[in-house]
Amino acid sequence: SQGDLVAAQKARIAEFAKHPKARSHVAFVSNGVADFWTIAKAGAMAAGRELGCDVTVEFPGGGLSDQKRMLEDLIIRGVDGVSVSPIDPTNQIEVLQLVAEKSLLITNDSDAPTAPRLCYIGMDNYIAGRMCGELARAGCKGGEVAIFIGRLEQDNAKRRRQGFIDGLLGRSSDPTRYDEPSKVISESGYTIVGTWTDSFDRAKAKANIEDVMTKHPKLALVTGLFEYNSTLAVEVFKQSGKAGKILIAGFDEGADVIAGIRDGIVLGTVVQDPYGYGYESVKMLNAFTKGDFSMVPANGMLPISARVIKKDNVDAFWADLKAKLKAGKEAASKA
Amino acid sequence: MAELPVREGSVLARTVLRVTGIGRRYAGIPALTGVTMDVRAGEVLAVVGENGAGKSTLLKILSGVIAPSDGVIEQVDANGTSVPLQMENVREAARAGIALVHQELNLAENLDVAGSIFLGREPARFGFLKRATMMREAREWLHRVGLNVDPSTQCESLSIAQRQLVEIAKALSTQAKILILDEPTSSLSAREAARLLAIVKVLRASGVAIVFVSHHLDEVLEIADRVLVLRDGQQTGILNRDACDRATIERLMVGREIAAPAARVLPVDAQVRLQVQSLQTVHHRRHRISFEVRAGEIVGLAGLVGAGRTEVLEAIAGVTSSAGHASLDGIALTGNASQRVCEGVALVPEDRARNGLFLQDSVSMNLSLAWIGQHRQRGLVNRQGERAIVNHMISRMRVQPPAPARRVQTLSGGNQQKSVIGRCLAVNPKLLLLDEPTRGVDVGARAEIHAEVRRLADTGSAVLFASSELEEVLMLADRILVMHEGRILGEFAARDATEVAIMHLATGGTA
Amino acid sequence: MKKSLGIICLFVAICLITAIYGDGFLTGFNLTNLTQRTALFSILALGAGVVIVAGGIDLSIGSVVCLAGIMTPWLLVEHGWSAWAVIPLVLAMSATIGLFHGVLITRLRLQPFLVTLCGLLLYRGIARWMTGDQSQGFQGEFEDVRSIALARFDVPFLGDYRLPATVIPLVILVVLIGLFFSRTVWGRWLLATGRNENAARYSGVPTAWLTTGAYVVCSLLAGFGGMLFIFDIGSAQPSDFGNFYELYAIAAAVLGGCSLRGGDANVLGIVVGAATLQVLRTAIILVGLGSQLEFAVIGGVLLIGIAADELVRRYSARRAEQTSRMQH
Amino acid sequence: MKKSLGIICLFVAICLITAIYGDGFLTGFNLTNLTQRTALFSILALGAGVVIVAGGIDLSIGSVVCLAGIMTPWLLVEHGWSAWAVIPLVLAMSATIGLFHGVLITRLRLQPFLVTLCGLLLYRGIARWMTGDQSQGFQGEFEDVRSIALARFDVPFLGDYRLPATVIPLVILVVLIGLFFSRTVWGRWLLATGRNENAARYSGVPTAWLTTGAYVVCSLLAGFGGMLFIFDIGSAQPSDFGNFYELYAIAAAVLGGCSLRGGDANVLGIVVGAATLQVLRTAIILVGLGSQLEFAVIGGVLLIGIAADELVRRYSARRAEQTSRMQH
Ligand SMILES: Nc1ncnc2c1ncn2[C@@H]1O[C@H](COP(=O)(O)OP(=O)(O)OP(=O)(O)O)[C@@H](O)[C@H]1O
Ligand SMILES: Nc1ncnc2c1ncn2[C@@H]1O[C@H](COP(=O)(O)OP(=O)(O)OP(=O)(O)O)[C@@H](O)[C@H]1O
Ligand SMILES: [Mg+2]
Ligand SMILES: [Mg+2]
Repeated sequence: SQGDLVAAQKARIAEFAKHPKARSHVAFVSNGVADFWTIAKAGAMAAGRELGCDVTVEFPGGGLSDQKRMLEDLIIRGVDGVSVSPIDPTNQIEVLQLVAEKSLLITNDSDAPTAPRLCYIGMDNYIAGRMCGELARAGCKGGEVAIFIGRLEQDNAKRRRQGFIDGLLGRSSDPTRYDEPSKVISESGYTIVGTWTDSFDRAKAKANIEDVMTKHPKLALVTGLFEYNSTLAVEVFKQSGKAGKILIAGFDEGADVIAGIRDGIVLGTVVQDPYGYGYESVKMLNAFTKGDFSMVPANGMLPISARVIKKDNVDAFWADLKAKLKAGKEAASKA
Repeated sequence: MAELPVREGSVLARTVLRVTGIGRRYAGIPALTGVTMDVRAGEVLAVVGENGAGKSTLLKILSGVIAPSDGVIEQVDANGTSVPLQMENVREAARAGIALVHQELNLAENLDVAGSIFLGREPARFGFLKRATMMREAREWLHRVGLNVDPSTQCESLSIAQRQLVEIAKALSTQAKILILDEPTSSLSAREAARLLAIVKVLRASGVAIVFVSHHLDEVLEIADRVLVLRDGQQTGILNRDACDRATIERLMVGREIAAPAARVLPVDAQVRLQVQSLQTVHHRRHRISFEVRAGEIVGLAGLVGAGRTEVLEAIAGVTSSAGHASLDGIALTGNASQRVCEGVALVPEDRARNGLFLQDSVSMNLSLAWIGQHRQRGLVNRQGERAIVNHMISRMRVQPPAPARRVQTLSGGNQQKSVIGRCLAVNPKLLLLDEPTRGVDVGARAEIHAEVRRLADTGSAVLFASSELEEVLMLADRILVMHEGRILGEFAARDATEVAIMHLATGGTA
Repeated sequence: MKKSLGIICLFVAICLITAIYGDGFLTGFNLTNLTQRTALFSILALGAGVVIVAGGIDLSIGSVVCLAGIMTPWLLVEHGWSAWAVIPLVLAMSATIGLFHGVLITRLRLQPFLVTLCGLLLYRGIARWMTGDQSQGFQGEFEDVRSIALARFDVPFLGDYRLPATVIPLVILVVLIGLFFSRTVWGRWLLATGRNENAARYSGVPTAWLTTGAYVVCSLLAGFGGMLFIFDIGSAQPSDFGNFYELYAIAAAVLGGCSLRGGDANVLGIVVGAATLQVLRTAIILVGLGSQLEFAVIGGVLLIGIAADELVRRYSARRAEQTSRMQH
Repeated sequence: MKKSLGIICLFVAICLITAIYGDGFLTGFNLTNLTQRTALFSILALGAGVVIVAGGIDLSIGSVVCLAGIMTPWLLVEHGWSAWAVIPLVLAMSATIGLFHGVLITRLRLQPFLVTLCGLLLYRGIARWMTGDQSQGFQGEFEDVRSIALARFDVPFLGDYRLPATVIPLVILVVLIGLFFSRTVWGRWLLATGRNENAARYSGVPTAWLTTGAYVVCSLLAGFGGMLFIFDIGSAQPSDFGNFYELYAIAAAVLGGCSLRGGDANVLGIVVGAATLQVLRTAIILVGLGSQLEFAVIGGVLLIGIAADELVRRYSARRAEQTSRMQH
């Protein structure tokens, strides 16, 4: 069972303490294909290079079934540890148990508390969403608001959206609250006219924004909760002469969003630290193979918090990110 | 000898194409060997032989559709100098002035008639079509072959005979120096066929060299200047006109005599098997047709192209929709084709390539398709029985080569036709419908097919067939119905019928 | 014209319904957007149409869109090449892809479905590998080049409707391809090849060349379309850019009256088909149905549309038959 | 057998290369996984194959997989229905979908490509709408029902290879469909219908019924496969579950020797085709090429495989010609 698997993994780590692995091989598995993950990959590669361990990074492009297949195949390759961002944590227990049985399991980006994972590395998407919502609340004093997001199935997307809504409307913090995407919410001066998804088709995402502008000509603010949603909002508003008239609360660090913050057409953006996810994952798994369990906090969660980027800190943030990416790329090419 | 110009009528018959030792093998098996002949301007060279003798193969080689395995083809110009032809494809042949009318129809049905005639050679300036010119010229060629349709009609809506005429017009319009016709008359009725022969004569007089294949020896005797006879892929002789007579040709062709059919005695008052009342077909809704066929009776439908015979047969078989009433043995024929097949109706369709054959499949599959349904054992194929019936039908129909595993596509046209008829005969239908049953079938095989049909009728089945050849109608039918524009204009008992009387009715004259 | 009556009716019906039940359908802004999207998808659909007319199918359109679209900013931004080099290069690459398909299909006689299915996987794979799965964009630069797709022209008397620049290549293509099929010898040859390849070959039509040409045109238009798409959107992710676009393109062509049997060309129908799909997608938002319903509504409406078209056609055929009978 | 020689060679070659250059290919665990994935995809591919044999095509397979797969946990978990009700219901729904396709295609004579393309959009749309785009899963319960797909049997003498339970329905299906085509009258008639529908109809084959039946079987197997997939994976998202599976299924069938022109059946070839695709996907990870390359490698290898197959076939035909000529 659950506890047994955790105990068994810990026993294996204790075993490693006696016979540390000379060169370990760890894997990092994302929940999809995105720039976010290429930054995480850079972090993982950089850590691998620093610590002298082999790193395999896999991006499942085909959803749950693809992620399952990749995890199984990584087990076959005999990796020593896996850090995974589970797409559907409540329903993926079996394959996560399998990984825990044959290897060492930690999660990143989205947690699977019911799975036998040794640690979770990441932040709470509800909190990050709230940060974005509060950013919007501060910059826009009421009016019609539209939410754009790639898809709503995955757990982190739902939490992020709910966090945004609660933060914007100034509600109490309650991650279990859930507003139906199809409902119009009118509260405390804001009207959330709806949530639109695009299944990662950017042409569709752009069309969504344009069509919502047609349907709701009085939009005051939009938020794009996936990276490209914010980028496209900047794009569309520039093209239609609405830049600065409709405000944007961004998420993630798209180049256009950063430029938009400098130009003052984007209120700000909430950035996570994917580089940190990759870096810390590899570092922790590598430590496990040396028998070192000390990196894991008592509650089993290694927080890597999100930050709000506004006009004042945008330049410093950007420079730092560029440098990290470059280092990660070099690490990958030398690996 | 070939070097010497031969006088023939008013035109100097000069050799234009010399063929030496031509042969062709398919997967190692020879279909044609060692044909040596010459093709002369202003002369009709008829090629005759049984089904599968290699006629189409020879013609396809001459026109560049397939390459010969051995031998050379040389083109001879006016000075008598000969150039070997490297004919890899049709365009090379066309450049050498050779045009072919295929035995099987080959039209792109989405084009209009004019487009089909000029396909590949459209009048154009800088690649842009000169539509008016094309229409005008097409109209002329259609007029010449006696096809009375508008050149902007889609080929899709033409009947088989009309399509055949379009193909002929197409070949004529190339104004080829060498015109090769593979069974051009097989799907034409007597009138169109006569018209075609007249055109051939005119062309010959103007110095065109013509190679002509037909299973109708009358036609051959009428127009051929020389006759090349093939048997089993070998050349058995080239006869000059004066040496030509039916018996000699048949002997060279078949190597045996063709038996004359035995006279049939009809039971006097057999019961009515097929009863057709007020049948209305899709394209001839104005007229209602009623007739009946008795047990053991063979009824022939005569008429010109487009008279509506095919429609009547298809309506009875249930493959096209119709109004009215038809019954077999007093039980109404309703439902679709497959239900009617269960009730004992079988149809040999007119267009065998489209509606009859599974070209990529084996002879065995083609022959047994209906039989396995009739003799299924709890849904399973009776495989032993299947093998037996296939072998039986192959020998009964004399399918050549007698190989059940052969793909039907690789059979000669006549043998393909025998496979379709074999499929229908194998199930011993209560009512056999045949549409142009012996199209492209050689003289001997035709007699055999007729014999088989008679044998079926003798067991009490009813037979209804349509044919554009009056000769065949007169030969096979016990009773003849003459159709004209969707109506039955008259009826003859076989012994009272004459070609003249039938033609009179078929062209719309009153009885 | 008569052939595309069904799709035109469907199109008008959808527009009417959206105008009545939705918000802002008739605003200049919306019509401008719709024109732009229709133009972009029509360019792909025209390519798909040409291949369908030739009796083939091209499943790689979406992936060629992806590869060409991704390569453009990748070369411009990451590698700093000049637009004068990049645009011809990307187009040449797209045409080469088509040539490759054509040669495999006509010379090796492989099945088009299989060849272009491999292409679907291959070109997207190349795009992902080339960029390391990193999304590519113009990062706010190259406004001049992007104006090929983003420029808008004011039209007198049409209020705030502004004609998107992409309409220019679309109109040129429609006229050229329309003339090609109706007026040129090669167009006729392609029609004949599509319906009955043997018949065309026996008539001396260079069928292999024409078929290859059709695949070249299709891939070239897909590449050109991909470039316009990325100019329009600004950035794209190789793993999902252009996914399923081949299905939209083929659906538009087939809706517009190009039967998959080959040999039926209807250039205007293709454009109306593409427009129908775009209006449908917009209608879902303007009427306020929610994105989850998008697929269901498009699928359902198309199905009802084509079924109704067929029923009407049958009914009118029967009517015509009856009237002609009465006249006799 | 001879027809599938090419694909068998390709399969063996890929296995060999992966075993040599990859890690752990020959472990029991990996072979067990491969067997499971092959079985799941083969079930879809067999359905696709039956429709292809009948001369049609079914693009809705992936969406039926999605709808059936999503409905199963949705009814079991969200609505608390009993498995005894859910499984028959989902299968019946799948069969009804096939019936619907078949009727539209044979009675209304709509194009299969178009009908099933609408289906592709429609069923996924319904699944998304039904669940409100929420992913559906068993949440760790229903172990007993899921064991239909998850059970493993020990096999003597094969070390830690454990036979997945999904092999049982696969073997049953292969035997049934194989016998259907080779031994039953309807199988023969379906082949004939695929080859030349007109000729089949003229000789009294009930073509409309048979074609409809083929679509029913295809959708039924897609629904059954979808159920097994979700039992295997545990949960799925309506927006991407089963995406592109129709292409994998069709590709497996075509690779296995079923020509899209219809009339060629090769049941074992289909399974080998599906296995080839699965081994290829695994090979990419075992050899350590990186998931970006997955598409490029699959596309490239397939293309080279089918082209080589064709070239070898031609070469051997020429050789046969030459030897027989020498004998004469
Ligand atoms: N593609 C092929 N493969 C194998 N054998 C073939 C092929 N084409 C023709 N044959 C064989 O070549 C021989 C000659 O056929 P051909 O078509 O020339 O006969 P034909 O004289 O035209 O007969 P018909 O009067 O029936 O048209 C036949 O035995 C036929 O089976
Ligand atoms: N699909 C069709 N569309 C339009 N007209 C048709 C179609 N099929 C047949 N017809 C017309 O119906 C008439 C009867 O054709 P049918 O084929 O039954 O005649 P037929 O006596 O068998 O002559 P044929 O020797 O040409 O087969 C012809 O005038 C023909 O042009
Ligand atoms: Mg012949
Ligand atoms: Mg007829």
